[in-house]
Amino acid sequence: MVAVTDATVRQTAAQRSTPQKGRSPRRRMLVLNLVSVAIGILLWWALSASGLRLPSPAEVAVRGWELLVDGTLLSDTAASLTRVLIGFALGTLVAIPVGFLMGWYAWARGLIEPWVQFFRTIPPLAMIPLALVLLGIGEEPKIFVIFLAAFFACVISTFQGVVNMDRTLINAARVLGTKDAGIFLRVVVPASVPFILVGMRVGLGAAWATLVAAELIAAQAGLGYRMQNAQLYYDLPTIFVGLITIGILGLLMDRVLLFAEHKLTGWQERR
Amino acid sequence: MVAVTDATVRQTAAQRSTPQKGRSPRRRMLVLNLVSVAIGILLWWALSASGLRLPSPAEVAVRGWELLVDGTLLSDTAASLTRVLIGFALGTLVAIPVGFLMGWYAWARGLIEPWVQFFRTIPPLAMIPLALVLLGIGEEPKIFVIFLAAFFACVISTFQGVVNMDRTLINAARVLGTKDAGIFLRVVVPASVPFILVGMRVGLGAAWATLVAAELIAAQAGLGYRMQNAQLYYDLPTIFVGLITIGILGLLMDRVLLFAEHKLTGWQERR
Amino acid sequence: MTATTQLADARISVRHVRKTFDLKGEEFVALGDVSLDVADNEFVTVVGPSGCGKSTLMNILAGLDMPSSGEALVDGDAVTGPGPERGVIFQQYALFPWLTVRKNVEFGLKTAGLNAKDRREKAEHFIDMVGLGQFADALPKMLSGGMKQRCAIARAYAVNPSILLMDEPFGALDALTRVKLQEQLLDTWSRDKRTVVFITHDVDEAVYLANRVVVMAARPGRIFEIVDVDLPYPRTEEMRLSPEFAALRNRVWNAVYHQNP
Amino acid sequence: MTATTQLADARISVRHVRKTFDLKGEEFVALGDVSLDVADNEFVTVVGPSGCGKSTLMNILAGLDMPSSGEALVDGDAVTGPGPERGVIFQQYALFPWLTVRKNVEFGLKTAGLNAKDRREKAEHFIDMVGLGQFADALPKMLSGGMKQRCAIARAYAVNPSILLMDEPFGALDALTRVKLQEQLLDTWSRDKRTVVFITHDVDEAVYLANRVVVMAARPGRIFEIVDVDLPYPRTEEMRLSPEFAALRNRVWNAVYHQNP
Amino acid sequence: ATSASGGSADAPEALEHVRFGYIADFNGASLLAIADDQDLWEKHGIEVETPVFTNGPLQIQALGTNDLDFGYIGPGAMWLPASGQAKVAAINSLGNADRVIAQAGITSIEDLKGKKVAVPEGTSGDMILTMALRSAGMTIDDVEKVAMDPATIVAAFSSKQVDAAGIWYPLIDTIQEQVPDLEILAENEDFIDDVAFPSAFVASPSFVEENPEATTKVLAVLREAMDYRVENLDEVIELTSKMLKIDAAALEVEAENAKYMTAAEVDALTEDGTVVTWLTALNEYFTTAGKLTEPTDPTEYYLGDQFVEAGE
Ligand SMILES: Nc1ncnc2c1ncn2[C@@H]1O[C@H](COP(=O)(O)OP(=O)(O)OP(=O)(O)O)[C@@H](O)[C@H]1O
Ligand SMILES: Nc1ncnc2c1ncn2[C@@H]1O[C@H](COP(=O)(O)OP(=O)(O)OP(=O)(O)O)[C@@H](O)[C@H]1O
Ligand SMILES: [Mg+2]
Ligand SMILES: [Mg+2]
Repeated sequence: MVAVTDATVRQTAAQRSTPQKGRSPRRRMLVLNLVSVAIGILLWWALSASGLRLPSPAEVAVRGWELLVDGTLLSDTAASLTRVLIGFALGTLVAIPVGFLMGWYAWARGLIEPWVQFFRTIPPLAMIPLALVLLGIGEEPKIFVIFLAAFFACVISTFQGVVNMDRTLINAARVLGTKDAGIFLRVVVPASVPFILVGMRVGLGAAWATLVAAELIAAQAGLGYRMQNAQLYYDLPTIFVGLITIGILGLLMDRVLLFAEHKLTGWQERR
Repeated sequence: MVAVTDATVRQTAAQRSTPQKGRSPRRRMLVLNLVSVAIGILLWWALSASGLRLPSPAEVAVRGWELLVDGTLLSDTAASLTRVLIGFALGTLVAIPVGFLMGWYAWARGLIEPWVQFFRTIPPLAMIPLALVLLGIGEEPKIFVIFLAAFFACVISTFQGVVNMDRTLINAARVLGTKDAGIFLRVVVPASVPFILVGMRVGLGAAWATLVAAELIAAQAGLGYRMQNAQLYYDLPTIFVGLITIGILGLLMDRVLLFAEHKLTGWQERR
Repeated sequence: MTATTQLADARISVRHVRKTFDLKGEEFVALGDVSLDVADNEFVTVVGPSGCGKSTLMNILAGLDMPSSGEALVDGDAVTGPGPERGVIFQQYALFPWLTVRKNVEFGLKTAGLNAKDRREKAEHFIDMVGLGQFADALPKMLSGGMKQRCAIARAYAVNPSILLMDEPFGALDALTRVKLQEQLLDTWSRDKRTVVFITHDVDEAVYLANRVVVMAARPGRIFEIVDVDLPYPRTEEMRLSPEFAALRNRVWNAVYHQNP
Repeated sequence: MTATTQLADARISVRHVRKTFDLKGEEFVALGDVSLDVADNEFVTVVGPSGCGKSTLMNILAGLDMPSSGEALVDGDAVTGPGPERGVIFQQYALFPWLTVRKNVEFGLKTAGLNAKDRREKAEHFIDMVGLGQFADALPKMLSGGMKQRCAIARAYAVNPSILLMDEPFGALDALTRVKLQEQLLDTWSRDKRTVVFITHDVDEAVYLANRVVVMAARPGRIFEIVDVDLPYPRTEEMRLSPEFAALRNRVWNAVYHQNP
Repeated sequence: ATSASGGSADAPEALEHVRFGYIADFNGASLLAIADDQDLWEKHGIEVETPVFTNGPLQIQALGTNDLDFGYIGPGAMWLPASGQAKVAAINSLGNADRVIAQAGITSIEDLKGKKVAVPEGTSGDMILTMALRSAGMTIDDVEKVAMDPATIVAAFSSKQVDAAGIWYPLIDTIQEQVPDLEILAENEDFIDDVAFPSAFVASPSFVEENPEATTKVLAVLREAMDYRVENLDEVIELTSKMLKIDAAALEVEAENAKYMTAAEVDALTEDGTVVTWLTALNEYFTTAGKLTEPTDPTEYYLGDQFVEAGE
């Protein structure tokens, strides 16, 4: 334990003082990531070889290649990605001001909170009939279901971020003459960024995880739809291609968020 | 805006200096909550009366009463609550140390993060066959699916909490001779409580929301099972009874968490 | 013992202010019946033992906290919140950690509606004034304690408030920098006709700067004595060595020293 | 100009330490080739302009930051992390906000493995020593600035480290409290044979407490001059008024004052 | 979907817009694949939009909210039209794919007593299990019923977590790869006299009422495609496989396990009342199973006359 701690100290020191060495820990991280992924794939291979009814990585790769070549994978990915991106973006965009309202004004909290709490425990699967009744079978209900998932994850975080804010910073802004709107935009939002980003990251996961449910609603294409379809024939390789694609897309989007976080919270002293 | 700001100041002052008046804002909050719920129910009633294919509150109440009287509602609630509680408790219990490991040790982060990121984007629905093959058709796979949902929501938050920690507090503990284990338990955990609680609250929502998926796995009773069953027969009132029961249970559990938070983060200067 | 002065044309007046806190269930009296008037363009320094309620009093004047009873008036109106005419320097700096030194100093200017160019010019001026020119683009976490404090000073000065409420503003500064900033403060104060309430632990500083030194006592927090400083402005380094100065310093010293037996 | 002293039996030695930071892409030299030895049971005070690298040097001694080049040794071993023999008081207090004053002071004692009763007794002692008895169960947010600082002092004292690294520990205290704590510190220092490195902005304080006063200069952070204080211990209030004291104070003053033209 | 331009000689007037839902399996999609391939929609003056769904009830719901005009359901969802929520526009096929399967060693329905039997509720798998149990003088309460969705049953049966299941081809094929020695305890043909397992096209009641002509045109398309399917089954499998991007082999298994009729055959069955008998039998089943309380008379929701008419 001590050795590790010391290593951390040294690393911090090195990072701070010699920027050209800054890349080395990142490369080390990448190596660790790759090692971890390799171990995972090996484990999967072993499991599938050991008689568990799983398709082997090779089978999945072949199926993935087929789907890629005939264009299905690309069009599915495009369809799903569009839905997730729109739903997620809307969800967070709405969640941030709503979370702020809840954290800042007692009346807003009193009015909104019961409904936020209530609806976020409702499974997306159960929302489908309602979404269909209200929004038909186009893109809207699908995006709506994803929107809800992202919204609820993010609104709680933002709210908590606002509630946990350091009061002295708000006071500092107030004595500089700043009014509520300015305090929200210029103090509360930046100070809550770590919380908001937790919300966005969790919300992003939720958005992807909801995709399958969303694409139950008369989707013409999409990864969730493809997986569901494959389930009709128990086509496990296709299901795995879907899962892995979703996983990778989720991972990439998460990296983008992490990068944004790094840019946005560089001001923090952090490990 | 100014008026509200002033009101906040006054309230803060009043709360601080005269504890006996502290109950009044809480009662005000309760009133607001009730007003909000009443508005919601009215809206629902109006919607259902206006020809949208929704059951009216009265129909749902009647159905709820029937289910309550014949014992179904109670046994379903008991079954579901047990699953959610166990899954959620396990999920957070595991998430906190794992999140800490990821935030604290670069190697752990490198190894664990890809998998956390990957699996949390995978819809619980897709996990079911795997859960079943690995864990059979008893309670275990259901709890496992709920566990995963709670775990992934919570692990990201804890991780973020650790990463965002104020370094000076860690330094303070280190110069007092505290080693990694002590720093984790006595500094990182308390300092990350706001983040961990966000994770728990989001995780609780996720756990309930996953219930329907979990109870796809050969459930004999449970709110999710009942709703699924009702969906087959398009029995909207029963679905609504299920949704409302889940919503209320989720709300109650959330209140418990909020209360815990209040106790645990009273040290913070907060709004 | 409570010392009260009532001025007709007071810019700030504190009337029988009492402030209590809930300390683990018990009522803790942070301020017990404090009354004080500060005239326009007056420079008042406040000294007193740690925990005697100096910061509490300043928070009330700033409009960030409300008295439990009594009232604080600024220009005759009861204080209900912060106002742009009152600039505050907090004991804990309270810089916005996500903004650079420059952006921190520009913060209030932006609120005031200045355009980017004017903001930048003005910020530049005050950043140079506190000697942070080289660090204009640094984030607070990259600054030393004293540099943070100077950044907070520049931020408060930049909005040009007619009342300055300063809570140990030079506490983390070395002697040289401190003297420089004292001179600058006196300079602007006399030129721009400011009203200043200045909390400090340095008795020398308190006497050197003030028209009046308010000596507070603890348990309960109250005004123990008010020492008028009859030295003329501008004050000089020679004055610091004068016997009048020594006498005043001793008076304040004794007031602080001997209140707690 | 670099002043170097090499002691044979140094408890702390700093050898050609250089520390640079990345300041918006440019390399900023916070410490450029600093060397210093501190003997066992020596009391060294450090003064210097704001931002000259005093806290940076202390972080390196504490093992919380690593020099970019050169090394820091404690008892002959290179410092690679914090150690229980070194107690640190931070410039920003760094209290655990979720713990009461008592629990904060007990923190290090718990790590050291003391049982609840011993912890409580010891904590009680140091809390009383810094005058926070009434606030033992208060949370940090309920304390004034000076009270927080005193709590941090009690916490560091409680673990009884043989080396004390103190960064402006009395900066937020009023004159009276400050003098009391100075006396207590000198007292334990001479009785328990501690080694102390003490950063301050108060030249009086620096001279009054120290065996040697290290005067640092900025840009780059370096040791400008080391002033030996040949006054005997115990130091008394009379000594403060002696001409020797005045001469030393002036020497330190001039070193700080005239380094930056 | 077919493009709106290039209307055929039969339909010089504006094309009727129809939204036709389907499920992406052979039974659900083959007629649409044919219609598309043969340009039948345009020929009959219809511009069609074909959203795909994953189950029947969701389509019925979409019919109800006016987001869909036609849809496709399996026999398990036939109680929905019977409860007045949709019209049955045409019979598509007779399912013959359902089986009650059991792990090796369980050789009769009677052996199922007290055993774990997996079943996707509200599907034809559920139906065949109920019929099988009834034929052995048992009820669902005599076994330990575990409700699961179809894909989960594959996993559960393959990993021997359950003793038996009411399920269908091609899923049984997948199971058989893992459990080659599984027993088949019952199949659709066993109950041919009592009940049939028809899949059907359903229509929104309001659409049928307001657009009788369009309805007739759609039925005409279906009729033509039905005839084509019977004659060119292999080719249709290829067409469907291309449309659904599903392996032709799997579709073939499905096609083998269903009975497809020409329009004329359906006409005959309609006119002699057989179709209504099937639907009545299903209603009885749903009533005893507790899904229906007051079933509507099939003549009220089966548009047999219009179907026959469309061929004239
Ligand atoms: N939120 C609070 N809850 C309880 N007590 C408080 C609170 N805030 C301040 N106090 C108490 O009020 C008293 C006055 O505090 P204040 O900060 O005004 O002191 P101060 O004169 O500024 O001291 P210092 O010179 O140390 O900064 C202190 O004893 C403090 O413990
Ligand atoms: N993380 C950092 N990034 C960039 N520069 C830094 C960082 N930390 C410290 N510095 C710089 O190093 C210099 C020395 O800082 P340090 O805190 O040691 O000063 P100090 O002597 O303690 O000053 P003070 O008396 O004001 O506390 C300062 O100019 C500061 O800006
Ligand atoms: Mg104070
Ligand atoms: Mg410092």
